Amino acid sequence: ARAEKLVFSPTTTDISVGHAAHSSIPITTKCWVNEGLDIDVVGIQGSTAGVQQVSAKNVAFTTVGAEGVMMARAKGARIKAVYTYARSTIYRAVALKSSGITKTEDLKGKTLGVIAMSTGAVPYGRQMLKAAKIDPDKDVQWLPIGEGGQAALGLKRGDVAAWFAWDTAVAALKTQGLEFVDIKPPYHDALIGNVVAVHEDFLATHKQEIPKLLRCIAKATIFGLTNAEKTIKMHWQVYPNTRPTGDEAEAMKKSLLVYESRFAGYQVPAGVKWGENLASQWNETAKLMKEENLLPADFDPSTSYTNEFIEEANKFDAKAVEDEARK
Amino acid sequence: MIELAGVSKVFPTASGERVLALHDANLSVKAGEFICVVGASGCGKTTLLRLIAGLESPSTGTIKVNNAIQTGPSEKIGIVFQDPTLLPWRTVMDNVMLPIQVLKLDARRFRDRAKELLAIVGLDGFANKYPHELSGGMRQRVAIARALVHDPAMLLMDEPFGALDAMTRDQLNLELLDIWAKTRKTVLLITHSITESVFLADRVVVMSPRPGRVVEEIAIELPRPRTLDMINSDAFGAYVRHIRGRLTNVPAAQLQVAS
Amino acid sequence: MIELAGVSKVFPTASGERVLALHDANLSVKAGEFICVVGASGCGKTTLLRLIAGLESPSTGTIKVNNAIQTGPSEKIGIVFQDPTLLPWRTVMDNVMLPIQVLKLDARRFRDRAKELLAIVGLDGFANKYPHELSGGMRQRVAIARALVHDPAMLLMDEPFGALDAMTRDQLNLELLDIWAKTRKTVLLITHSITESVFLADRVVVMSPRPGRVVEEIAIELPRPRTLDMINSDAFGAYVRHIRGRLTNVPAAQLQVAS
Amino acid sequence: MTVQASDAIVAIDARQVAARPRPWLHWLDRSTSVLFAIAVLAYWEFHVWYFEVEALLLPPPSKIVVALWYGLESGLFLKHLGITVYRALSGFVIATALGIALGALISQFRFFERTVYPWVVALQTVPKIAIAPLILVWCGYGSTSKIFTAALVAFFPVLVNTITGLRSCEQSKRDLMRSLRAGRWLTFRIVELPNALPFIFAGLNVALVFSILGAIVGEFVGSKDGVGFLILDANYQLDIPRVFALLILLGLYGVICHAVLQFAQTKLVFWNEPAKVTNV
Amino acid sequence: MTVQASDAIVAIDARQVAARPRPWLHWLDRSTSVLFAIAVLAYWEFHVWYFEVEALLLPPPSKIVVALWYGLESGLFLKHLGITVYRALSGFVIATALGIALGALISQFRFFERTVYPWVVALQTVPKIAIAPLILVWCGYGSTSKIFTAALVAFFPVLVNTITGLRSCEQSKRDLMRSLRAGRWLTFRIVELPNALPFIFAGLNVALVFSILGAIVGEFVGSKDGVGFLILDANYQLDIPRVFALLILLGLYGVICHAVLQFAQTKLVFWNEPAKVTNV
Ligand SMILES: Nc1ncnc2c1ncn2[C@@H]1O[C@H](COP(=O)(O)OP(=O)(O)OP(=O)(O)O)[C@@H](O)[C@H]1O
Ligand SMILES: Nc1ncnc2c1ncn2[C@@H]1O[C@H](COP(=O)(O)OP(=O)(O)OP(=O)(O)O)[C@@H](O)[C@H]1O
Ligand SMILES: [Mg+2]
Ligand SMILES: [Mg+2]
Repeated sequence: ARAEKLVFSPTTTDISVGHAAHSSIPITTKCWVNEGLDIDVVGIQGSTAGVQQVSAKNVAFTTVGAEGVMMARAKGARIKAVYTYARSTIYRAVALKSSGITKTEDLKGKTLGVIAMSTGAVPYGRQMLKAAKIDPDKDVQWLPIGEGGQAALGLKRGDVAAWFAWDTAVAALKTQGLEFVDIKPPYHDALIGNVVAVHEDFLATHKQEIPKLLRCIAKATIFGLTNAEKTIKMHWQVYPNTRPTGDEAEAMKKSLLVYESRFAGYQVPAGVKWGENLASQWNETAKLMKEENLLPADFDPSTSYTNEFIEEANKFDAKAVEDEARK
Repeated sequence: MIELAGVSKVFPTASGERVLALHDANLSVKAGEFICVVGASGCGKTTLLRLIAGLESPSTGTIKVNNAIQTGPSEKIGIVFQDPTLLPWRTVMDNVMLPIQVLKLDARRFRDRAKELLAIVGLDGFANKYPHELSGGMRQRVAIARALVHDPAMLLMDEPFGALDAMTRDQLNLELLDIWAKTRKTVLLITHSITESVFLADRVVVMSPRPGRVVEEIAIELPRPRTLDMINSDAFGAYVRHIRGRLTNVPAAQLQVAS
Repeated sequence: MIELAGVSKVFPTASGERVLALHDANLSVKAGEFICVVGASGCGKTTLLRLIAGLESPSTGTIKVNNAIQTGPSEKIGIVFQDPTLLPWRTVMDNVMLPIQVLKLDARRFRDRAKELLAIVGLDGFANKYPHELSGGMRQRVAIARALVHDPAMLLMDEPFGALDAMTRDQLNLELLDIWAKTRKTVLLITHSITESVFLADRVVVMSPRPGRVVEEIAIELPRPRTLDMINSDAFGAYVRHIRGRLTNVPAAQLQVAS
Repeated sequence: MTVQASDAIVAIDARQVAARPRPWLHWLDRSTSVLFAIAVLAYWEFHVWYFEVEALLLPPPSKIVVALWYGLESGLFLKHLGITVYRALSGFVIATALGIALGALISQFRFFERTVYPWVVALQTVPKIAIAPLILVWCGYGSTSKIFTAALVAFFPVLVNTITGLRSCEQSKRDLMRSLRAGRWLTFRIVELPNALPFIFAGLNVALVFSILGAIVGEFVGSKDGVGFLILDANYQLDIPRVFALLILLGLYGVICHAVLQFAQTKLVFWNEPAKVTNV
Repeated sequence: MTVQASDAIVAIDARQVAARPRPWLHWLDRSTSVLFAIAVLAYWEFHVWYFEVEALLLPPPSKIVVALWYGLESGLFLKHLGITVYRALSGFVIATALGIALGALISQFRFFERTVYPWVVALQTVPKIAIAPLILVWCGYGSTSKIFTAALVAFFPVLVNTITGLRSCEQSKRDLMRSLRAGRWLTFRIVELPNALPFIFAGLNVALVFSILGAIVGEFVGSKDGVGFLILDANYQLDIPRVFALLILLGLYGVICHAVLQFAQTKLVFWNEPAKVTNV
């Protein structure tokens, strides 16, 4: 019998090198095929759309921010995280090096740029300001300036003093030669990043398939962390459009910036298994969300995830993967 | 065949007044009769014709066609409108064949008839031309052929020969009488030519200017078949003078409006 | 005033043939002359008028108006088209005032003139009506008033009285002669009524059927001012018979096409 | 106008003559739309309930109504709707003016048709969302950029319909103007433009609806107010009933605008005699 | 048809008579659009260079041409363009069929006008990007959802123009059909539809351009191929010249489609005599 076709949707239509661990690497290494899975990777714009697709059972797996999973559950969606792949939050606050801004306190009284008002970057930023005793409603101005070229211009022209965005968006500007200082709140690393989420029904019916998929992601993450250049070239192969223009060296340099923006957050701390959901991170993030009224006060984050497949997903020889990556 | 009793027609207008186009019209037409209607411009002739055709409903009074109250148009009536009203995207032939198509008759059989009719109205070479390639009079002749093609039992014609020169007009008058003699259609024809009305009709209906009323019906008792030289006869002249007299005697009333 | 020398007009048609609407037309009209054109339907009268008006350019030959080669329309010409061509979104008054507006003349002064003209054509009550509220003949009369309102030196009229009853027609004939006598316009009038042409014209131009050619010009030497009872005179009758003869004698040729 | 009708004639009242025979049937006809709407909503509610559709995908009307009520009651919806409507209508007005003006130029001057028209068509084929960020950069982050997008989207239907309408003028009317040596401008104003009105209105109908889309696209790209922002925000919070409540608000706005325009059309294009309804 | 023309008459050739006096002027006229395009591009290049516009904001044509060349040479552009064009044209065809069909129903039956039309208008006012995720849910993430979006966007101009066109039929033509007791369908087919063609073509012109926008919006929301995907991708990589190259490709496609449709229109609506160009 042929394997059931399962759709895996990263919630971005731009499947960059940063997403190689759940796209190009397991595809090229035939990991999923060897596990007997038939996986189709399709990007979908926005985490809400991803959650909706999972709810509609059009998509088996989606990658979303953990806060997306919690908000969806709060609205009654039966969706659960099974694997944490980005160990810390993807949100970033950056200012141009030339601006002289170095810490949160410097932002008081300034106009702050965000990609859009309706992104996770806004609650992240508001909490950060509050922690520094700045009133996010009174002491600063918010301005949605988008990403890419217009964000770069907004920063360069001084329309905004800092920019609240996510890692790959920041990396994209770095490839254009902008130099940033990161402004991080002290609890930055305590916040959870992105997870792989599935429908509860799917969870019940695909106990065999889920760990196989996750295992490949784990292996691919090690692969990617081991050999950046090989990863990037593999990714270009699968997604030729992601190869930046310019000669080989320049393209590689640009891609490396994007690669690093994500892969840096994929490394697991000692003692933590690949993909393991850490209660502390979930709770910390939930706390932040509750303070921003994005989650009801009585929400229990522990229902949002399960570690039941982590054991299975980690059953592989990490050394062999590293060797393959170095070849 | 046609029975009008106390028929009036009021039109609302953009300026808010209501125009009384036809007032208390009474008329009775027998099957096979040839009626001509004459009257001043704007006296309600077209309105009368449209009422009989069932295209307009009377404001008061009743209209009976074939002993039944008129409720709408009938395909047994062939109409020549005052405007030719051709479809610009159809060739002359296709315009003439329109009734055949609508009434779902045998197109092949009627195509020959259409050709014949086009020849009768002097348009044999023009079957494949489009309306905008024709002169005004030619368009009117296409409309005449169209009204005849499905051989309707009744013909309502609104100044069908108005845009034709005297020669063509005489010729078509004779053709029409010929068709009528052969098929005994009931014909109601509006014309501005008193001569034409006397030449063609069994009975000439004279209408008064606004508001339109039937002021007299004159039975024309000239022998049939009629020939062009009858026009110079005394009897013919007497009819013409009588009708002209009736038309000029009626005082041209002001526009009648019901505010 | 008007000089046509060897003028032909060829129309291309959708079916690919080219129709010769006018062939080698020669005509010369003096200033202040009243010319009537008669001819079979489709013989090229409208084409002739449009060429003189400068709305169409000749395929061969030259047209001179006021001793200058005709290159386009002139505002000194008033035209009554075969179709009334009224603007449906304008009231009768605004339609009549159109030339005044276009020629940027003093609207207030000409409004009275427009009212007068409307009265002359028997439409005094209708200044505020819209074209679709008028009968066919009424629309045509609006077009006549419009052609006269700016007092053009030349009038080109294409069957202006075609949709009018005999009485109104006679009356408007007299009015037109009256206006002409007072202002000595050059008039070229196409008509299907031979009687009308003799009654009105200094000279009647007879055209042959397709391809249209000027076959004869008949000077009408009846005294002026003309009166309606002249129609019954022998001289008048002789003219009418002569013209009728010219029209019928010309063999109605088949359509002339240049493939 | 002189009224000389006899009493008998005055008595004839066209309105009386054309009396409706069965008033309840007339009432039923008028309320068809409402009844139909109720039927649609009832089925929707039933469908969601019966097939257990996830509220995340398609919320039942009942929930949408609640969300709508809260949004309206707090004044939030109306405030943002006002902003968006202002942007959309501004864009619509600009699009109308520009569309008619450029349509006139293109239909009148071969030069414009040859040079400007292809660029306009090409520009229109460019996805607005793709250039929305650029518009933001050019026009700033305020309302201007949203008005610009709205105008850009609404402009094309007006333009195309204007051109087609102006060109569809009958030759006989043009000849009338030519015979008076009317210049291009007079011919345009007196004959071609009124003649094109039915076409232009069709274009305006489309433009009116599309202007709101344009404004919302603009708000999606970078805004902190307007219905577009509210939708994005509710969507981010997975408050799908609220998203639908906002969409319904937009739909209502569209229907009202459409009705107003239809009314204006019947008043302005009065000579385009309406079809006489015969046997519906 | 009998040809009985004399030799003299045959010699008159309308085409010869209407000969163009100055052929170089004619050539100049034909090439105006190309010359104008070159002028625009030249100024653009100069402007970017002179005012040192950020390449991020507006790349110079020279760079765009290079990006276009690379994209075309690698076959990448054409492959994705083909996919998008397939989606857009499919959507356009569906929109045309549906727009004309529904337009016919709405203009013919009071019932549809009362019930369906308001919903259609309301649906149109709903931003497509807002419901694109739902479309994705209904139609899947393949081409179907993009075709659906394209059809949805393109549908409305066709609908509105069809309705207006069908309603603009002169009463005299309707009377002619009524006098023959022609049913609704025959009247529609024989008189109203041909009469509405100029309107419908205006709608199609708008729809053709908008169908591509719809397809791209669909691709923006979730896709792994098509021009929309490429644009997003290039945008993300800040490869703005490539974005512009793709936009220009779309613009070219739009202009070509438009020209084809214009040509079809002149062939189909031949009786709408074109304005005689007098003194341009
Ligand atoms: N739709 C309408 N709305 C308003 N008034 C109208 C309408 N149709 C006709 N009328 C008026 O009704 C009267 C009679 O019109 P009708 O067309 O019947 O005249 P007619 O005898 O045919 O004239 P003609 O010989 O000039 O064609 C006229 O005064 C006209 O203004
Ligand atoms: N635009 C055109 N295209 C093709 N043929 C045309 C065109 N206009 C006129 N014709 C042809 O030219 C001939 C003369 O037409 P014209 O309109 O001048 O006739 P007319 O003498 O005015 O006839 P009528 O008395 O019927 O109005 C006709 O055979 C007609 O078919
Ligand atoms: Mg009449
Ligand atoms: Mg003529």
